[in-house]
Amino acid sequence: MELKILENIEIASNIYSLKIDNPALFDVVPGQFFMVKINGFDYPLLRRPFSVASFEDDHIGIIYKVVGEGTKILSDKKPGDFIDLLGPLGNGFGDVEKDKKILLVGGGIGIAPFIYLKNVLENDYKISYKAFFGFNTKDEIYIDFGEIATIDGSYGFEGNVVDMVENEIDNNSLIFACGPTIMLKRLAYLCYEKNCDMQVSLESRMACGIGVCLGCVIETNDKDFKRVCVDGPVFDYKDIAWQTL
Amino acid sequence: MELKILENIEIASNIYSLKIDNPALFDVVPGQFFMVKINGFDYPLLRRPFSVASFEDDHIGIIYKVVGEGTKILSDKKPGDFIDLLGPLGNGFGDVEKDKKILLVGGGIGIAPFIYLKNVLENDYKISYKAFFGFNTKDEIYIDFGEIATIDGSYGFEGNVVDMVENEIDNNSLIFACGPTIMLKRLAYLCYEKNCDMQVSLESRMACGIGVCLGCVIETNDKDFKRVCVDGPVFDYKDIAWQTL
Amino acid sequence: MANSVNMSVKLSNIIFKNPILAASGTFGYGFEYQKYLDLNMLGGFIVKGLSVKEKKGNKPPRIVETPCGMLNAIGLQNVGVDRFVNEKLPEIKDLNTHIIANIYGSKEAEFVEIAEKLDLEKAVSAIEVNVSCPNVSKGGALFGKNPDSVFNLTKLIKSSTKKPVIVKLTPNVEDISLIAEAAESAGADAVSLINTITGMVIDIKAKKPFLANKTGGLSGPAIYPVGVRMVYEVYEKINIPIIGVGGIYNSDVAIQYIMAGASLIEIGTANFINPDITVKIIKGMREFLSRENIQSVSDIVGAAHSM
Amino acid sequence: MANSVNMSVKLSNIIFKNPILAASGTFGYGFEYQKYLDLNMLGGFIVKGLSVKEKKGNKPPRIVETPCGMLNAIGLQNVGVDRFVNEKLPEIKDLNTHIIANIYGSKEAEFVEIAEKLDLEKAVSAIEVNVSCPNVSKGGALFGKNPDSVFNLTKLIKSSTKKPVIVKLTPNVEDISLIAEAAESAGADAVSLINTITGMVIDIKAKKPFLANKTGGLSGPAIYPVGVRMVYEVYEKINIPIIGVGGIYNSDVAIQYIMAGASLIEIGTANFINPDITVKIIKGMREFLSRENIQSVSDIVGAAHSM
Ligand SMILES: Cc1cc2nc3c(=O)[nH]c(=O)nc-3n(C[C@H](O)[C@H](O)[C@H](O)COP(=O)(O)OP(=O)(O)OC[C@H]3O[C@@H](n4cnc5c(N)ncnc54)[C@H](O)[C@@H]3O)c2cc1C
Ligand SMILES: Cc1cc2nc3c(=O)[nH]c(=O)nc-3n(C[C@H](O)[C@H](O)[C@H](O)COP(=O)(O)OP(=O)(O)OC[C@H]3O[C@@H](n4cnc5c(N)ncnc54)[C@H](O)[C@@H]3O)c2cc1C
Ligand SMILES: Cc1cc2nc3c(=O)[nH]c(=O)nc-3n(C[C@H](O)[C@H](O)[C@H](O)COP(=O)(O)O)c2cc1C
Ligand SMILES: Cc1cc2nc3c(=O)[nH]c(=O)nc-3n(C[C@H](O)[C@H](O)[C@H](O)COP(=O)(O)O)c2cc1C
Ligand code: FES
Ligand code: FES
Repeated sequence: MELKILENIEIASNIYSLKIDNPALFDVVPGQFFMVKINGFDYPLLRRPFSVASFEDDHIGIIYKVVGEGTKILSDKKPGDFIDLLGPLGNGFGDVEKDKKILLVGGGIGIAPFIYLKNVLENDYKISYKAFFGFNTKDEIYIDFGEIATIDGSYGFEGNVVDMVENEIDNNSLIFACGPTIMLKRLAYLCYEKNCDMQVSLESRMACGIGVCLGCVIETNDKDFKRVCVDGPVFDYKDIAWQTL
Repeated sequence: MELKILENIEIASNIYSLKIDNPALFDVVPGQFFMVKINGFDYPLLRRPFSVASFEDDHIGIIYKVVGEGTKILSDKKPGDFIDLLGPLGNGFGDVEKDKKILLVGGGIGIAPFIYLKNVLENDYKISYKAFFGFNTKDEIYIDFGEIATIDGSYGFEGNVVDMVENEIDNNSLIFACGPTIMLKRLAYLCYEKNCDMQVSLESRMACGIGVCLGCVIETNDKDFKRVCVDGPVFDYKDIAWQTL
Repeated sequence: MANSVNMSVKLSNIIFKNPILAASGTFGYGFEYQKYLDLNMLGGFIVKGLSVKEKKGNKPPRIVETPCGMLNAIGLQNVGVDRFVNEKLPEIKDLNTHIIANIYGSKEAEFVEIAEKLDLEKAVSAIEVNVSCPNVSKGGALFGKNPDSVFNLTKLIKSSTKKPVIVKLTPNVEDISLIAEAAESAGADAVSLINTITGMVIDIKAKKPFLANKTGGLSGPAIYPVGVRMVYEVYEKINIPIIGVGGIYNSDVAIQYIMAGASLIEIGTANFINPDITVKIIKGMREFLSRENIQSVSDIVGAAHSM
Repeated sequence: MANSVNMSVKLSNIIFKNPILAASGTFGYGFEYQKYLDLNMLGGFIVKGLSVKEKKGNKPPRIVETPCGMLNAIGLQNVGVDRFVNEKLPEIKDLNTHIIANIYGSKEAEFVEIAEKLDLEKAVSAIEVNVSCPNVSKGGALFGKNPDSVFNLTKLIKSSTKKPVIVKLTPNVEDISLIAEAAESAGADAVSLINTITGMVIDIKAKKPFLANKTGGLSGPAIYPVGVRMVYEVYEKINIPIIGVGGIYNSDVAIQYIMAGASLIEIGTANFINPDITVKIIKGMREFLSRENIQSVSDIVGAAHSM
């Protein structure tokens, strides 16, 4: 689907907000993603997966961090340029049980999908939640809600977001989590300990995004390989073989 | 040399004018060319050769035709974008003998270097000349001087530029020629017949543009292979083994 | 106008409506693509490689991008032939296109067992024998590098099934035409080439190979000149049809393969980038043929050899 | 800071100030690049392949672009060893870098004749033996595909010169380490790999191979995963130094080669795209090493094998 870029601006250090014309052809569940073709020719070859950070009548929003060649090239695109999206893909966050204490826990660029999730929780589910987000430094912060931790202490809680959220978690918590693997892993061990529920969004290198290449698998506790693109990217943390990540 | 694009507009059907900031670091002889890197990454891999169509204090001008993937991508570049040029390269047109009858003969996109040559003949050499240019159709015309032939007769002389210029050539003529190989070949046979002088600018696939890859060679009459990039692109037509082209 | 071009090709007793197949391992079991294109428009598609038993495949990471290409080391994760027949085949068996099964075994008997089982399935048009998978420790490309084992294996499989047998060759050899000749003399109905070229990417931060399997198979546009060259070489040595595969990403490259000597072609990695690339390539080929006044695609098979 | 990194490497009796060499056939005779970089910054450069007599090379077209790569079929056009010594060498002999001569013969005696002539030239630091050129009808890769001929040829050349002898291997074989082992046992001081991979592009308008020579050698970024894999394989089999080459276009890929087992690396096609890429890669490697607190580039040679 060739769609027009409406906006592509740096909103925090190395973090960009990309807004794309919404063709109004589909709905999106928070946690779902698009496979984005960076150029109109075969370089870089593979599409890049990006979560939906906002989904409004007039635009689809993606927030991305420049980490390699593809995102670098993406950051040079201008409003009016066209970009090719495949999706929405994957299983988003689901099963919001109203009697649970909902916690959103995100780290770095993994916070992007929570912007859309917040919207859905507030407007569709009309449910309350608490949000805890971790960044390395103040200048990487690109959101305007939730409690913030920074590793260098330049803003909010000094330290890791897991340290910040730890005391909030009890066996009635339902956590939605997304961020670096190391953070998710610590959260998972914490959840086992506190016996709570958690849905985690995982990342993995993808070629197809539609379940056919079997390139994006992660190991699950039943000794199986599951595809992040179609069996995830959101998983029940209890299914994941965390020791293999 | 990363230089800023000042203008990149379609000036005739599929023909673009690209103007680039002139860093004022070098001089250019008409007929010389630049190796242009289309993107800031390695795709398309090889640089593309383009002649200089104008060279002013405030810009370097290239006129190009969209024929393949590289020129297609080039046509999407916008003012303010940067582009990487290597050059000026090769031997341009030279040896203008004032007592000769000077004829510029060009076909299609091969006319581009004559725009700059015209300028130099008029302002530096202060010498008179006649110009004959051929196009396929009227909507491909991108110059505003010289006598025009179109294959379909939609403008000026109906037919080939060689047919148009044939009667102008005598043994006192000095022709500067650039265009499709088939046109140059016909001109060369005509020149042998009329015993005149001709400098032709040739095209060839290039990898390096600086004489090291030996990829761009053409066969010469002494059974040697000469490099178009550094031994040319402008050659004395008598040196070329036309039957091999 | 474009529709007057005859795109159909014959391989053994099968007539394909056009020469475009989707390559094994890049098209799932077919139905995953139903959302993106009408599968009936394809000449056919080749399902993910099947083994006797379900296979888990290699540990991740399994893929990594390279310039105009990618490495994969999936390790033939698949549901096994029985579950394929019972669960997957029913979903695709009524399609009006050819389903080709790609099979893999770690020893001859396994190949034979799968071939015998598939021989009973009417919905399977042909069998492609993968003797060239670089990403599994046993069997795989080891078979495919030795003309004698290819000869023996092909003979065995031919006697276990009445369906046309296509032998898929590895490019990681010195002279691929020797292997093609071995397949031909053993009675193969066709050969397909190339499978992926073995490659490696190193994670310089971690100071180790990026893929858990260390090496992987290089596919994608980067490799097409190698595939075209090999098809050209094999075409001069054998008389059975060749199926060309490797890096095809547009109709021009597809036509290069056909002119090099391929009767049919397979599209692999390009499906990941554009799920409907197969039908775009069919369209592009039709347009080319009609523009060049070529009546039938079979008129240009091997055309690049005539000079 | 970055300068504190030790970039020097030793090969036989030669000390290179850094492991970056320019590859044969892509760097002319060196002085053509003087305009773009200070040649003294390089570890060394390898001149265009030399034959006994001047060679005209193949008819054009000789090159064609492919996805992230190119094919070339230059056919070893060169001035011949005598004119090299008399006309080219004087222009570069006083440089403070290593000049390596790449040599090619259509039979053993020719290799020997060139080696003997070059043995007299003080300015030549080492000899790289091209037994892998795919673009010449005689000799070339035919030598390079057979372990016995590589063994014999290497022995002969070793006895014709006191200079270090590097044998340059072709990737168009089933098992490149067999050839590397043959070179090692014959006394080669190093092996370099890979030369280009044979490929073909077809001009679909003209319905014939695009290159006059039909096939050409694939080089450029597209092939780097194949080169890294082969260096990795060879490193596990031989003890003499390996020079890695094939598709290196930035310092990350250069470091991949080194971690795979290369002591030095050569930059080829990338010189065409950016004439000063060699010095950029030296800079990038220095920065990587210093960032990762690695004191000497030789500390990471083969590092990817340690897991
Ligand atoms: C389901 C999902 C959702 C994601 N959502 C976002 C998002 O909203 N915002 C954002 O900035 N990033 C997101 N990512 C990560 C993003 O896909 C990578 O940062 C991006 O692909 C890097 O591309 P590159 O070319 O700049 O990096 P390079 O390192 O040059 O890419 C090379 C290859 O590696 C892959 N790759 C590199 N890093 C990652 C990674 N972390 N995860 C998956 N593949 C990777 C690329 O896709 C590409 O194929 C998401 C990843 C997944 C799997
Ligand atoms: C000395 C010289 C001066 C030139 N000046 C001009 C000019 O002023 N304006 C202009 O429009 N064109 C000019 N050309 C031709 C121009 O270089 C090609 O049209 C261009 O490279 C096509 O690139 P592409 O990617 O669009 O085509 P593709 O066909 O996709 O390119 C594939 C490869 O073939 C090469 N190639 C394709 N066509 C030609 C060609 N005709 N000549 C040389 N290489 C080719 C490309 O450089 C590239 O390496 C000149 C060529 C030469 C040699
Ligand atoms: C992810 C992936 C999985 C593959 N799995 C198989 C397989 O199961 N059986 C097989 O014969 N080939 C397999 N292949 C090889 C392809 O069918 C094809 O031969 C190869 O990728 C080259 O074509 P391409 O460049 O168009 O992808 C696989 C390729 C990829 C990329
Ligand atoms: C145009 C060209 C000419 C070459 N000539 C030679 C040569 O004369 N001798 C040789 O040993 N290798 C030659 N090579 C091979 C390169 O030295 C190198 O091994 C190969 O190109 C792979 O490296 P790259 O991908 O960095 O180019 C040549 C390569 C190219 C592209
Ligand atoms: S990315 Fe291909 S199966 Fe998930
Ligand atoms: S383009 Fe390389 S020698 Fe002319």
